[in-house]
Amino acid sequence: MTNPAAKAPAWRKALAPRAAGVVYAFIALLAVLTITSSAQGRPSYLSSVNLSNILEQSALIGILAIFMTVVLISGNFDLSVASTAALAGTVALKLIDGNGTFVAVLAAIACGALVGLVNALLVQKVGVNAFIVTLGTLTAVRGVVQAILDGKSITAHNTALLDFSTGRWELPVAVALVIGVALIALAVVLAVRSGAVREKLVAAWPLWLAGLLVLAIAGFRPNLLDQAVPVWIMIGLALVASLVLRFTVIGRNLYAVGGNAEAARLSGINVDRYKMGAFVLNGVLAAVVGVLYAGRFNSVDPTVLTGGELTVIAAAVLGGTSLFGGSGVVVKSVIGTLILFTLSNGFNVLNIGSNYQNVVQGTVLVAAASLYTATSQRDRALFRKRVARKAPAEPAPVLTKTGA
Amino acid sequence: MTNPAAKAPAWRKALAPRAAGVVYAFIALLAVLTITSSAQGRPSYLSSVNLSNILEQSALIGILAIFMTVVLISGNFDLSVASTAALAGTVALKLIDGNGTFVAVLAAIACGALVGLVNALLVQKVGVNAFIVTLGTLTAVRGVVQAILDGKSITAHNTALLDFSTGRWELPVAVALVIGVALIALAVVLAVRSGAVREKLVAAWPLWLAGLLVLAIAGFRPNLLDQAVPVWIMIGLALVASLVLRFTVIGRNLYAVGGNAEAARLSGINVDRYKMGAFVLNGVLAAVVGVLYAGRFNSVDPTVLTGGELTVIAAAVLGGTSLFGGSGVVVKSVIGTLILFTLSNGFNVLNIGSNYQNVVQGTVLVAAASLYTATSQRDRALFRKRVARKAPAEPAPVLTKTGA
Amino acid sequence: NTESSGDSAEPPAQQKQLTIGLANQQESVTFPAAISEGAKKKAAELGVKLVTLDSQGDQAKQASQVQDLIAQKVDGIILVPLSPGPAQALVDQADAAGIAVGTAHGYVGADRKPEDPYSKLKFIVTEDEVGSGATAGEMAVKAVPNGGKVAVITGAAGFQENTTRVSDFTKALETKGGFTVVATQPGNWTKQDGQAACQNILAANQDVALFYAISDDMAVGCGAAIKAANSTAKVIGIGGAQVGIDAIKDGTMYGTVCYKPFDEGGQAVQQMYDALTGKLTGAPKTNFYETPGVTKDNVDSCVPQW
Amino acid sequence: MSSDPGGIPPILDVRDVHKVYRTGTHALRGVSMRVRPGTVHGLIGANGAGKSTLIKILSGAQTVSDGEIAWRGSVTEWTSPSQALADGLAAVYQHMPLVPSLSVLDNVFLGHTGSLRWDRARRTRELAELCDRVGYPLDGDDLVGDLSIGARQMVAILQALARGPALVLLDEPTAALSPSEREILFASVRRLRDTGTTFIYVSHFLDEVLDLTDHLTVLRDGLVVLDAPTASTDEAALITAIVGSRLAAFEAEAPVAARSLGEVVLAVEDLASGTAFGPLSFDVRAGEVVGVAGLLGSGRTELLQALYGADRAATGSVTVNGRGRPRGPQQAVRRGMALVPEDRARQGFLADWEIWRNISLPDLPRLSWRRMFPHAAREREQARQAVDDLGIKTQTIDSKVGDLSGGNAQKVVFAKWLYGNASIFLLDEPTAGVDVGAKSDILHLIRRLAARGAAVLIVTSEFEELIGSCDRILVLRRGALVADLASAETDVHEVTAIASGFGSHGDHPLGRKAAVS
Ligand SMILES: Nc1ncnc2c1ncn2[C@@H]1O[C@H](COP(=O)(O)OP(=O)(O)OP(=O)(O)O)[C@@H](O)[C@H]1O
Ligand SMILES: Nc1ncnc2c1ncn2[C@@H]1O[C@H](COP(=O)(O)OP(=O)(O)OP(=O)(O)O)[C@@H](O)[C@H]1O
Ligand SMILES: O[C@@H]1[C@@H](O)[C@H](O)OC[C@H]1O
Ligand SMILES: [Mg+2]
Ligand SMILES: [Mg+2]
Repeated sequence: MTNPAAKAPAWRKALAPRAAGVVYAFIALLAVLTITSSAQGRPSYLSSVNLSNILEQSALIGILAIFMTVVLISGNFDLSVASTAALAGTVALKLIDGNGTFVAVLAAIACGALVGLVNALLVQKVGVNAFIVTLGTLTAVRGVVQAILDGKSITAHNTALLDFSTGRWELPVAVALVIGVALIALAVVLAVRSGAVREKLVAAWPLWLAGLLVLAIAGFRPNLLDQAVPVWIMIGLALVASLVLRFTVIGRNLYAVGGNAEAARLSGINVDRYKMGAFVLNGVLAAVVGVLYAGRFNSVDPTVLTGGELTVIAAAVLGGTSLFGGSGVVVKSVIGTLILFTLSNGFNVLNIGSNYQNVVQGTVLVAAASLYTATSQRDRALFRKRVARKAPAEPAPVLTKTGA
Repeated sequence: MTNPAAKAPAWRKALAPRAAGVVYAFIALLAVLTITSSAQGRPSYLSSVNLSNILEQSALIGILAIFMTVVLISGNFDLSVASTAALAGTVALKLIDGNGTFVAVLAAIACGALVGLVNALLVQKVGVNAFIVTLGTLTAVRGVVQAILDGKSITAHNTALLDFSTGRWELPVAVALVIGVALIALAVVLAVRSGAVREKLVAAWPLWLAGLLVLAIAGFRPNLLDQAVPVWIMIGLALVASLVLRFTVIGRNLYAVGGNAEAARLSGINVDRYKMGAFVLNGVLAAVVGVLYAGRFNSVDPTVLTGGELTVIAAAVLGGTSLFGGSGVVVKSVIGTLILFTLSNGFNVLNIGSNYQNVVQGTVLVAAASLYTATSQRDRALFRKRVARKAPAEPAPVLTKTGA
Repeated sequence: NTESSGDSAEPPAQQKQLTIGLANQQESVTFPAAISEGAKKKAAELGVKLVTLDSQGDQAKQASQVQDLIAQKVDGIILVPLSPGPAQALVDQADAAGIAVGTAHGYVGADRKPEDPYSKLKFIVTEDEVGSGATAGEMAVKAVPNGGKVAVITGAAGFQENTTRVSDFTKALETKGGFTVVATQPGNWTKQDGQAACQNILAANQDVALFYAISDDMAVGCGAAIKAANSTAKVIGIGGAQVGIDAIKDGTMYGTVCYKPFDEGGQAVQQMYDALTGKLTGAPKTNFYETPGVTKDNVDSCVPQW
Repeated sequence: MSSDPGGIPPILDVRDVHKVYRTGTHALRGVSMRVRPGTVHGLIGANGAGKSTLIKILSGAQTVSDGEIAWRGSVTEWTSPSQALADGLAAVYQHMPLVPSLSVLDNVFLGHTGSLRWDRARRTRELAELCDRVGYPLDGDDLVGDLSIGARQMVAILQALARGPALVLLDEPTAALSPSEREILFASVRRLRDTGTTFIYVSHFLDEVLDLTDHLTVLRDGLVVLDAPTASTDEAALITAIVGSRLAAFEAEAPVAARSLGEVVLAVEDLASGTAFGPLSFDVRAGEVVGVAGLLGSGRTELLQALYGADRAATGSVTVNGRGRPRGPQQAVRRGMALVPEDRARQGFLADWEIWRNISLPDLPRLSWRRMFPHAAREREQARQAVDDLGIKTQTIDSKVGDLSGGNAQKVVFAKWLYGNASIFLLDEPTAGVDVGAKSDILHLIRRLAARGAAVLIVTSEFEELIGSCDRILVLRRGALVADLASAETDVHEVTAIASGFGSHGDHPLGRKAAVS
C-alpha cells in the first residue's frame, strides 16, 4: 500500500517550505535589509556588530520562545511568562543586597517554579482553561510585582547579576574549528556507516551545514564568536531542548501528549506529568530570563516586560508551532524570534519612521506566514502530482478469502 | 440497559454549574461586594446608579465580546478588534467635520469590514493561522492609526457622535411591564401547549425569570430603565445574536462549522462562508464600537483601546466559550464582561489600593473559572456515584449454552 | 486607590473638610506614581481628603473613574489626563456637575496648546514639554560644540511627547548649525529598548556624536550601548529621574532636564485648594514649574523625585 | 456460567462487572467471563451491547462501577492504561486513538519505557521486523494523519503487538480492513496464539468469529446471554443470541430481483485525481445499486470524495442528474448527492451534538420554517424515526453521538441522509462496525432507496455483502477500473482475484466505459 519508491527523500521534506518556511522567511528578510541598506550607502547590514546586536536583543525573548514552544507542544498555552519574569527579576534585586546572589537567584527561580506549578495545577488538576488560568496569573503576578515595587523602580548595589548578564564570552577560534570539523565528520561517519552514503549525506544536511557555518564564522567572522552571555545561554538551551525533544523518549511523549492526549494516555503515558512539567519548566525559565533581564541594568520597575507574552507566542507561532499542540520545533521558534528582532533592528538601521513601523511589522508578520503557508500548499499539490507519475507499487501478495 | 430515571431533566442540566457557572460567579461576586460595601457603611452597592455605571462601563467591551464569541464559535480567533475599533473611531472623527456624520460612520464601518475581510481571506483562503494573521492586523492597523494621528489626539467639532453615544434612553415603565408580562405569558403558553406543564415550565426558566426580572426592575428600580445608548445597543445586539445563534439555520451551521469543519463541509455547509462571515461581522461590529468609543469623548488618540482584545477574549472565555470552536453562548460572554467590570467597579467603590487590584483581579478571574469547573466536575462525580448505587440490573433473558 | 490623608492635620479655618479626587494615569509607571505621592503629602499638610484613582492607562477607565468621583460629589478633581482630546469630555462632565477641575502633567483639548488652558479648567500644572526640548537642545549644542550627527530616541509610537519634546530640540540644533539628525527611532520608554535602538543606530552610523533620548530610562540604556560600542557619543535625556541623575554622576549621561513629579502633584493640590477656598480665581492659567537643564556641573541641583 | 474443560485456570477472570457511565447509561450489568490462556476468546453482541466498554475496562481505560477482575489469579484494579500495559495487556481500541501529527514509527512505539534515549535506528529495525512477521509493510516515516483509515487500523494493531503482550484486546479490528489485511491479521493472531498469547476478539463478522475463536461470549444489553466454546455453536444460534427478539425481522433475503432501471443519473468520464485513481469512466442509473470493490488503498474513498466535489484536485467530467461536476460538497448536496464518509469521527458527526441535531444537519432548511428557523419538533421527530428505522441503541435522541457505541454512531451518520431529497447515495463503508441485525436493516434500506429510484454507490470491503446487495460491481485496482461485473454473474472469488490483480480482467484495465448489463 505504501509506496517507498514514490516517496520524496527525507531531506527534501525537511527543506520544503512547509518544514523550513521560517528559515526562508528569515533569509529573505535579511536579504531585503542587506540590499536596502547597501543601496542607501550604509555600512554592511551583515556586519559582525549588527548581527551580534540582533542576537543580543533577541536572546531573552528567544529563551522564552523555546520553552513557550515546549508548552505549546504539550497542548497548553501560557500567557503568564512576562509577568513571571518580572516577578523573578524583582525578587532577585530585592534580595541580592541583603542575602547575596545565591539566595536571590534561588528565590527568584523558586517564584518562577511556583507560578508554573500554580498554572499546572489549575489547568491539569482543576481543569480550567489554560487561557483563563494564565491570563489570571499574568494579572495577579503583575499585581504582586506592583505591590512589591509600589510605583518605584529599584536598583541593586551588588553587581553580580549585572556582571553576569552583560558579560561576554568568546568561543576560542580553535574550539570553533574543532566543533565545525567534528560536526562535518559526524555527518560523514553516520552516512558511511549506514551504507547509502550519498542519500544519507544529503539527509544529514543540518549537521554538516551547521558544521560549515561554524567553520565559516571561525574563518571569516571570528568576531561573531564573541557574544553576550544571554546569547550563549539561548544557544545552549535551544540545543539542549532540541536534543531532548528529538532524541529522547521524553520528547516523543511530549509531542504525543499534545497531539492526542487520549491516545497518549491509552499508551500508558502519564499525560498530567508531561503537561504539568512543561508549565513548571516554563515558569523556571521565565524566572531565569527575569533575572537576566533585571541584571542587564541591575534595575527593575513595575512595568518591566509588560506585554512580552504576545511577542513570545508570536515568535513561536511564526516558527510554525501549532497552537493546538503536538507540533513545534524550538529552533524554528528561535528563528521566529530572530525575525521579529531583525525587523526592529532593520527599522533602526534604515531609520523608518516610528509611525510606520507597526504597519510594516504587521504586514511582514502576515506576509512571512502567508508566504510559507501558500508555498507549502502548492508544494503539497505538486508533490502529489509527482508521486502520481511514479510507477505503481507491485501487487500485494494475494490472499484469497472465501466467505464462510 | 437504558435507565431513564437516572437522567437529569433538561432544566437541571441548564442550571448545573457547568452550564450556568458564569451566572453563579457573577451573583456571588455581586453578593460579596454588596455585603462588603454595606459592612463598610457605604451606600448600597446595588443602587440604580452603581448598577447603571457598571452597565455603561461594560457596554462597549460587551458588544465586542458578543461578536468575539461568534468568531470563537466558528472556530477562529481575532486579536485585531481593538485596533480595528481604534481605526474606525479615528476615521470617523477625521471625516465627520468635513463630510458629515453619515459619510464618516459609513467610512468607519467600511474600514472595519475591510479589516475583517482581510483577516477572513488570509485565514480561510490562504490558510494562515488565525493567531498570526490577527496579531499581524492588530499591529498593522494600530500602525495605520498612529500614522494617521501622528502622535496627536484629535477632537471633532460636529457633536453628532458625542450626542449619540453619550445619550440616554429610557424604556417607559409601561412598556417594561408589558414585556415582563409577555415573557411570562409566553413561558406559560409554551408549557401549556406542550402538555407536560410542570416540566416545561421549569424548563422555560430563562423566559419567565427574565420576565420577572423585567417586572421587578419596572416595579422597584424604574431608574434602571434609563440607560446609556451603548447599553441598549449591547442588550439589543446580545438579544439578536442569541436569537440568531439559537433559532436559525445560520446559527446552527455556525456551531457545526466550529465543532467539526470537515463534517459540516461534507454535510453541504459552506464552511468558508460562515467562518469568513464571522470575521467580517466582527470587523464591522468592532468598527461600530470604535465609533461609539470615539463618540464618547468626541476624540481619539493613538493609544485608544490598546490591549482591549485580551479583555474581550477573557470575557468570552470566562463566559465559557471554547477557544477550540463549536461552543459558546453570547449572553454568557456578556455576563463574563460584566464580571470583569464589576470587579474594577468594586475596587473603586471599596477603595482597594491600586497596587493590589491586579492581584485581586487575577485571583478572582481564576477563582471564578475554577469554581465552576470544579463544581461541575464534582457534580458529575457525585451524580455518578448516586446512579451506581441504584438501578439494579433487571434480569434479561439469558441463553446460557454449555459446551458439548 | 484612595488614601485619606489629613485626619491628623489640623483642619484649617474651614467648616467642612474638602475632598479632592486625583484621577491618575497609571501608578505602575514611576512618574505618575510620584505625582500621587506628592499630592498625598500636600493634601495631608492642607488637611484635605484626597481620593486617588488609577486608570491603569485605560482611557475608558479614566472616564468611569471621573464619573465615580462626580458621583461621590468630591469638591474638586485633579485630572492627570491620558490624552488631551478625550480628557476634554471628562472636564465637561465635571464642570456640568459643578465640580472644579484642574490638570497635572498634561492639559485638555486636542487642538490646544498647554499655554492656552481650556476655559472650564481652574488651572494646569505641567511641564513645559516644548521648552524642555529647547533646554535639551541648548545642552546638546554645548555638549557637541562642533556639531555632528545626532540621533533621537523617542518613546513608544503614539505618544505626544515624541513631537513636543523633539521639535524645539531640533530647532536649537538648526539654529546652531552643523548638526544632522540621522535617525529618529522609538525606544518605547524602557532602558532595554533604548539600548537596542542605540545599538542598532550605532551599527549603521558609527560616528553619531550625540543621542537625545526623550526619557532618562532610554538615555541610560543608550549609554550602555554607547559604552559597549566604544563610541564617544554623548547622551542627553529628559526627566531627572534617579537613574538619570546617577548616570550623569558616573558620566554615562551628559545631561538631562529636571522634572519634578512629586512637586507637581503637591502644586496641583495646592492650586485646587486655592481654587476651592477662593484664593485662585479668574481665567485659568498654566503653571509650568521650573524644568532646568542638568549636567555634571549642577547635578546636585536636581533632587530626583522618581 | 462457563465450563472449564481441562480445569486450566483462566488467565483473566471477569466477575460480575458493572459499568455506569456519567450519562447514566448502565452499559454493563453484571458481566462474568473467564478467558483461558492461549486462546482466542470472542466477544460479540449487538451495537451498544457493551463490548467496547468491557474492553476499555480490561485495558484500564475505564474503571468498573462494581465487580472485580482477576488477572493471572489475583484481583487487580487498574486505574490507568499504563498499569494494564505493565501487566501485559494491550488493546486495539475501536476508535483507534493514534497521534495524527506523529509518524507511524512514533505511534507504534508510543509509551514504551525502558531507555530514555529515543533510539530511532533501533525502533526502525524493530518496526521492520514486526512488519515482516505480520506480513504487512508500513513506512515508519509516514505521518499517521496522512494514512487511510485501513492503514491506521494496521498501525494500531502493530502498536499493540509491539509490546509483546500476554493478552491482546482487539475491538473490531477488521471493521476498516479489506480481505487481504484481514487474512494478514488472522494469520498473526493464530501464530501468536499458538505461541501462548491470549486474545479477546470483538467483531460483528460471525464468519470470522466462528473461524478464529476458541470460545465465545455474547453480550446483550450489558448482560452475558451466551457463553460457550465456539465449536458448540453455529451462526444461527449466535444470531439468536445477538439480536434476540429482533430475530423475526432478520431474514436472509434473496438476491436482488431484476428491476427496471431508470435514466443515467451519474455519468463519469475520465475522472482522475492525483495518485489516488483514474482516469476512469462509468455510469450509474436511477434505481441501480453499484458496488465498488477493491483492496485497501485502491482509491475507492478518493473516488467517492471526487464525485462529491470534495476533492479540488480531481479532473475529468461528472454529470449529476443532468448537471455538471459539483464544485464542492455544497453543490453536490444541492444536486441531490449524499455522502456517508468512511471516517465517521472525523468527517461524519459532531461528537458533542445530540443525535437529533446531527441527523438534521444536512437537511436543516427543509425542516425549518421559511428554510431559516429550525423546527425542533420536526427535527426530533425525524431523529426518532431514524432511531426506530435503524435500531439505534440509545436512551434518548438527546444523547451525544460521541457517547454512542461505534456502530450506533455509524447508524447516525447514515441516518443523516435518509430523509432528505438525496437521490444519489455515495456510501463509503456504510456498514462498518454495524451489528448483524442492523447490517441487514441497512441493506434493506438501501434496496428500498433504490426501489424508490435512488442511485446508490457502495464502497465496502465485504465483497460478499456487495454481491448480495448490488446490481453491478466495479472493481478498482490501484486506482484503475479493472472490471465491471454484473453481480448475478460473479462470485466472491472472482471479485477478490480481480481486485488483487490475478483475475482474468487483471491485465486489461477498462479505460473506457464498460457496458451496463
Ligand atoms: N463514554 C461514554 N459515555 C456514555 N455512554 C457511553 C460511553 N461509551 C459508551 N456508552 C454507552 O454504553 C453502551 C455500550 O456501549 P459500547 O461502546 O460498550 O457498545 P459496543 O458493544 O462496543 O457497541 P458497538 O458494536 O456499536 O461498538 C451504549 O449504550 C453506549 O451508548
Ligand atoms: N490524506 C492523504 N494523503 C496522501 N495520500 C493519501 C491520503 N489519503 C489517501 N491517500 C492515498 O490515496 C490512495 C487511495 O486511498 P483511498 O483511501 O481512496 O483508498 P480506499 O480504496 O478507499 O482504501 P481504504 O479501504 O483504506 O479506505 C492510497 O494510496 C492512499 O495511501
Ligand atoms: O517621562 C515619560 C512621561 O512623561 C510619560 O507620560 O510617560 C512615560 C514617561 O517615561
Ligand atoms: Mg464497540
Ligand atoms: Mg476507503
